[in-house]
Order: sequence, then C-alpha cells, then structure tokens
Amino acid sequence: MNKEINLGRREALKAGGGIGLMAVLGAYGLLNSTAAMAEWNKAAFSSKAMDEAFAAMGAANPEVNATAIQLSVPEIAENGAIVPVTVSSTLANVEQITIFVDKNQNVMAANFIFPAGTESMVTTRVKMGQTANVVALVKADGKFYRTAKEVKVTAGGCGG
Amino acid sequence: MNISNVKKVILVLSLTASYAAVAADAAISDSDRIEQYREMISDGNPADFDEMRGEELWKKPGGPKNVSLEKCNLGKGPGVVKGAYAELPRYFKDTKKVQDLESRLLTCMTTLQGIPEADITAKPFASEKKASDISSLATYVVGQSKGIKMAVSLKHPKEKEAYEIGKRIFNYRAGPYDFACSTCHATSDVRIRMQDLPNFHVQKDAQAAFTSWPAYRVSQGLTRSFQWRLNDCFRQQRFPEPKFASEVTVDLTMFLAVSANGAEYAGPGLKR
Amino acid sequence: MGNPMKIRAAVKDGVTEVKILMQHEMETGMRKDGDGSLVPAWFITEVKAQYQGRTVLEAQFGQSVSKNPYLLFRFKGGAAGEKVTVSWVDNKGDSRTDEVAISA
Amino acid sequence: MNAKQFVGIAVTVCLATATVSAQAGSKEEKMLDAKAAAIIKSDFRDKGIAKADRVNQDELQAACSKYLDDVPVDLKIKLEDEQAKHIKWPADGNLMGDWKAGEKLAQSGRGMTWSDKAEDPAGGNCYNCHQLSSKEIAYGTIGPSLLNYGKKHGTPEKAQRRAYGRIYNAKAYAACANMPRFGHMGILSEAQIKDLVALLVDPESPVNK
Repeated sequence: MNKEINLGRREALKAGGGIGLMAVLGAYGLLNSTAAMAEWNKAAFSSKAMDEAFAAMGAANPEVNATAIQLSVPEIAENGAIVPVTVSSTLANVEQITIFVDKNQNVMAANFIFPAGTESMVTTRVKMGQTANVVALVKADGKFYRTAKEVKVTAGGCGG
Repeated sequence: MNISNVKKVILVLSLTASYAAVAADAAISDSDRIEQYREMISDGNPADFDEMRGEELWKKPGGPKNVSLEKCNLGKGPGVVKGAYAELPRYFKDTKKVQDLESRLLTCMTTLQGIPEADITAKPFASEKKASDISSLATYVVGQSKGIKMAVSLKHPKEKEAYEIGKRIFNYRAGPYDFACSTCHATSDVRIRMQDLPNFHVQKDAQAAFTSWPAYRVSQGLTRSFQWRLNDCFRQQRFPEPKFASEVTVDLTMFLAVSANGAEYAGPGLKR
Repeated sequence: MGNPMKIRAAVKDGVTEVKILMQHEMETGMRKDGDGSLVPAWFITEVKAQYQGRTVLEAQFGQSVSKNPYLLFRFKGGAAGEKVTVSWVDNKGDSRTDEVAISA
Repeated sequence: MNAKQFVGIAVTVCLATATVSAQAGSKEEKMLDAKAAAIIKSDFRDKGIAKADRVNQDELQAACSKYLDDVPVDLKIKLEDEQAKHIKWPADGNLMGDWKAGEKLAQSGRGMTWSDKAEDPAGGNCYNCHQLSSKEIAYGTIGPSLLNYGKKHGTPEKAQRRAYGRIYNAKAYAACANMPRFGHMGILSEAQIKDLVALLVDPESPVNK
C-alpha cells in the first residue's frame, strides 16, 4: 500500500521535473488533435438557473428517473468546498453525464463524455455555497434523464 | 470488533443502501452522517502534493551552505526518515532539548543548511499566497511513518519533564474566555458545532486525533502542520500566539503524542 | 506549465479504474482575497484521459469543481504496464499532461 | 454507563497510574508547576488584539486550573460569591432585547481572537456549545441544549434574570463552568446580552418555537 503511493509520487515527480516542455506540447497535442473533442459550452457553464442550463445543454425538460440514475452524495457536507459526487447509470448507451448545483451562482459544475467501452459512472468533487440540490443529468441513446438530491452544508466549529 | 469498526460497517452498508432507506433510519445520527462524508472524501488527499514538495526540498541542496537535509538526524540517525515521526517528540543530545518534528527541522535547516532561524520562523505556516518549506518538509517526514506504531519515549528525564509540563499547559485556563485545552478536550462524546471533539484523556480519542495530523484542511485549501494545529487551537482559545517551535508547543505536543502511543500513524490526514 | 497530477490506474477483472488528483486553484472569480479585491476566475476547463491513444474520458469543468479536482472512472480493457495519459487545460491557456503505467 | 464510557474510564485510569509518578504537592510537583508557569510566561507573544498578558490568570482561572475544575466546596462558594458581586444589571431594569439580533449573535463564532479586529463586532459563539433551534443542525453539545428555555424557567421575569446573569457571568453560578464570562470580561455589551436573553426567553424566537 505504502509502496504504491511512493511509486506514484516518484513518477509524478519525474513528470514534474524533467520533461516540462514535452508535457506542454503533449497537452496541446492531446487536447487539440482529436476533432471529436466537445467544445466548452459557455452558455451552459454560465447559466444562472437550472432551466437555462438544461436548455443550453439541449435537454429541455429531461425525464426524472431516480432508479436508472444512481446519484451518491453525502447527506451532510462538513465543508461546502469539497462535496463528493458519484453518478452512475444503468441506462444503455450512456453518452454524457452532467453535474449541477442548483443554488450555485453558475449552476453547471462539470460535464463528462463517455466513449464506448467506458463504464457509465464518474466520481468528482464540487463546491457548494450553501445547502442545495445536486442534480445529475444523463444522456443515453440521445435522450435526457435527471435526478437530484439535497446536500446540507453546515457551519463548522474549530474542527479536527 | 470494536465500536468504531461496527460504525464503519454500518456506514459502508448505508453508503451502498438506497438513500431513502438511510434517511428513514432514525438510528443514523448526524455524527454518523459526518463520518459518512469523511469516508467519501478519504481517497484523493491533496496533502500528497505537499508531501511531494517536501520530498524534493529534503533531497535538494539548499540554503547558504547549499546542502540537502539528507544528513538531518530526526532521532533515528542521520538521514533516517522512515518511522522517525512515530517517535517524536524526543530528547536530542546535540541540542540538549526535547524537540518535536518542526523544531528539529528548524535545527537541521539552520545548522546544516545555514538558513538564519528568523527567516524560517517569521512565516512558518503556509498561506494562500506562499507555501512554507518547513511545513512541506514536515508533511514529507510524517508520510514516511504511515502505518508505523506511535512509540514516543518517556525514558529520558527531560522527556518525562516535557510530558508533565505539557499536561499542565493542557489544563491551563486563561484569556478572556477562560479556556484551557481541557475545556473542550477532556470530556467524551461532545462536539463543537457539528464536529466531534476528541477527549485526550481517552486513549482511543487521543490516538485518532493525533495520528491524523498534519492534514489537508479543506476549508483553507492548504496542508497544515502540527505546529499550525496547536497555533490555531490557541487562537480559538483566545490566547496570544505561541512562538513557533517554542517549548510551550513542544511540551504540549509531547503530552498529546504520548497519549496516542500504540496507534498506527495514519497521516497526513484530510480534514473539513 | 501546471503542476503535476497524481494518477493511479489499476486493472482488475478486465476493467481499469483510474483515479486522478489534479493540482489547481479552481478560482471561481467570485471570491475576495484578504485585501477585499476579487480574485480572478482561474479554473481547469477541459480534461481528457487516453489509453493507448484512444480517448476513454472527456470532461469539461466549470467554476464549481473543487480546488485540486478529483476524478474516478473505469474503462473496459487495460493491461499492467500499459499507459494512461491525462491532460488538462485551464481558462488561462495553461496545461498539463501526465501519464501513469497501469498496475495489476 | 455504556461500553464506550467504560473503556474510556478504564483507559484513563491506566494512563493515570502509568504516567503520574510525582506525588501531588510534592517538591517535584511544585518544581514542575513553576517550570510550566515560566514557560507559559515566556513562550506567548502579542499578536493583533491578543496581547501576551492574556496568559496571566485571575484568581478564578488559577484555582480552576490548579484543581482541574474541581475546586474544594468552600473555595467554590467563595469564588462564586466574588463573581456574583460584579454582575452589572441593566440600570433601566429591562433585560429583554431583540431575539433576531440575538440569533445572529448566537450563530457568530467571531471575536477576541488575534485574527479578529478590535472594531469588528464580537459574536456570542452560542451554537458552538448549545442547541438553540430545532432547525439548526450544526450545534455543539459542550453545554446543555437550550431548546424551550423560556418555557422551562418559570415566569418570564425569572427566566430573563436567570439568562442575563448566566450570560453575564456563568462563573457566579458554577465557579469552573466551561462557559466564558461574556459580560464580566467585556466580550459582549449590555445590549448584546439583552438580545441573547430575548433569544432565550421570547416566545417567538426559534428557541421556544
């Protein structure tokens, strides 16, 4: 266990030290070579309300489906700066999963695109300014579905 | 299986069970929900980056003398980092003092590398704008004790004395709020706001608390050292500021570290 | 150039699980610093993970993704020793690429 | 007694027997007390509004530290009487302020730290230790729950007086209480304490809803 972590660290360090220029070029190449790379959806990411964001994602009135989408969030977040979110789906042909926080100033947090062969699940962490709903939007076979769960963001004492 | 393990099993079950079932279960307390949150963020600790930074600093020549810290003796011989933190604080013959990790790093940085002490102690803690070398070094060193049992010695008379003085500091009430460490940390099963408070008179609590620092603090986006932990406790206690790596901090650390003996060191941690 | 990521990739029963921790401030552009002035928005906008030259995950981030972003996902295939490469770019045009060998 | 408490006590006893070898009141103990006092004096420094002299104890703090908050009963009574003497009751006889302002104060944990500014309004820190509303889940348990305070302490006049006195100086009622002396130490103003009294006693406040 410990050994694995150390190996990981050393590799990351190597990458950080020696091959700076290559890394920059590499990133440029990777992110620009493939024509299929979806564009950063400015309209969706700057939406202030859920309806607006759904529309910008081409998903007006997505069907509510809490069984085919599994949204895992903590009931209480000790700190709104890190709220873990896992979304997975049992729907066939999931192409895209999008995560929103309905009371954040910009409601859309992240969008994930799943090529064939990648499992329909992702875990990430989002910021929440206050108690709010985390909303998951799933696109499968060209159709949109959504579900939501509330996360309570609490005020802390000195803590830990 | 002890109580906390049972709790963990319940939590894992509740994580996999449906949300509705969990919400309906009145047996799940808010403390359990907080524990569930901590469990969910436990993988992927940004303290790893501070560890990496510290390792580089440890191995890279630096200071006016342009030498690395690889000859620094943290108590287990020059250059031995593995397991060193699990035995700190300890008495050091060369300085004739009991030292915690950060005061020992300070000794190495000043003597081996020739860095003026004031350059280090002026800003010993990381801030949003600037990382702290001594703090990153500490994060690296503690990471090398992960999984090793805490075994802080009280054999040397000076170690014993530091422990005894530390205990007195722990119970010392002063300031506008009349607070001592013991005001919040000598009773079991109480919390401040939503956070459970460790009772340092209970070994299990003391072990869990001590072995999870240093830690990445989510609220600050920074990895925090044990000296910082004490510094911020005193701030919230409404005390004046303890001088960095001073005897008051080392002796208090000694008292807390000894009460955590026997537990596997588990840091760097990840905290709210 | 951005700071290094920490990437772990492990294959089990024909499925590779990838965990990524990126180093990035992820400033929302709405936060004030100590002096009361607004800290400009600075955040990763795009992430791409590739395995043997094939894209296995694409992501776009907004300002609401946490500081030091974390990702976990799984794809079918992968063998010990093969490489997973992850890249990101941020809204200032900064970027970073790191790769890791899949462990068994 | 539950299993957890039992383990706790057992461990505490073990620690106590293993580590405390010096006899209370012995020469060695006195030397350690003196060394601890000297270290505390020398190792703290001014920062912001928190000046180094804050480590100097008053009589009550010294007694509570010395006896680990369990002072002999005659000393306890003496200390409490002394504290009670200095409670300053409002000259106008009115103890009630605005519960809404009180709730804001109760939520705020600010005040008196070296990162607070002298001119910034101090908070009451109440939720750190007490439950005061059934709506706020982030409350501490160091102090008792104060839910329904107004209904539990007799006539409004009695409840107000009880609340004012305890917020002003909790040590007048229990010498080594954990609670700060908000009025006595100048942490909160008379008007602020009245707002907190209203929070506790006003039938419209979340405490009594």
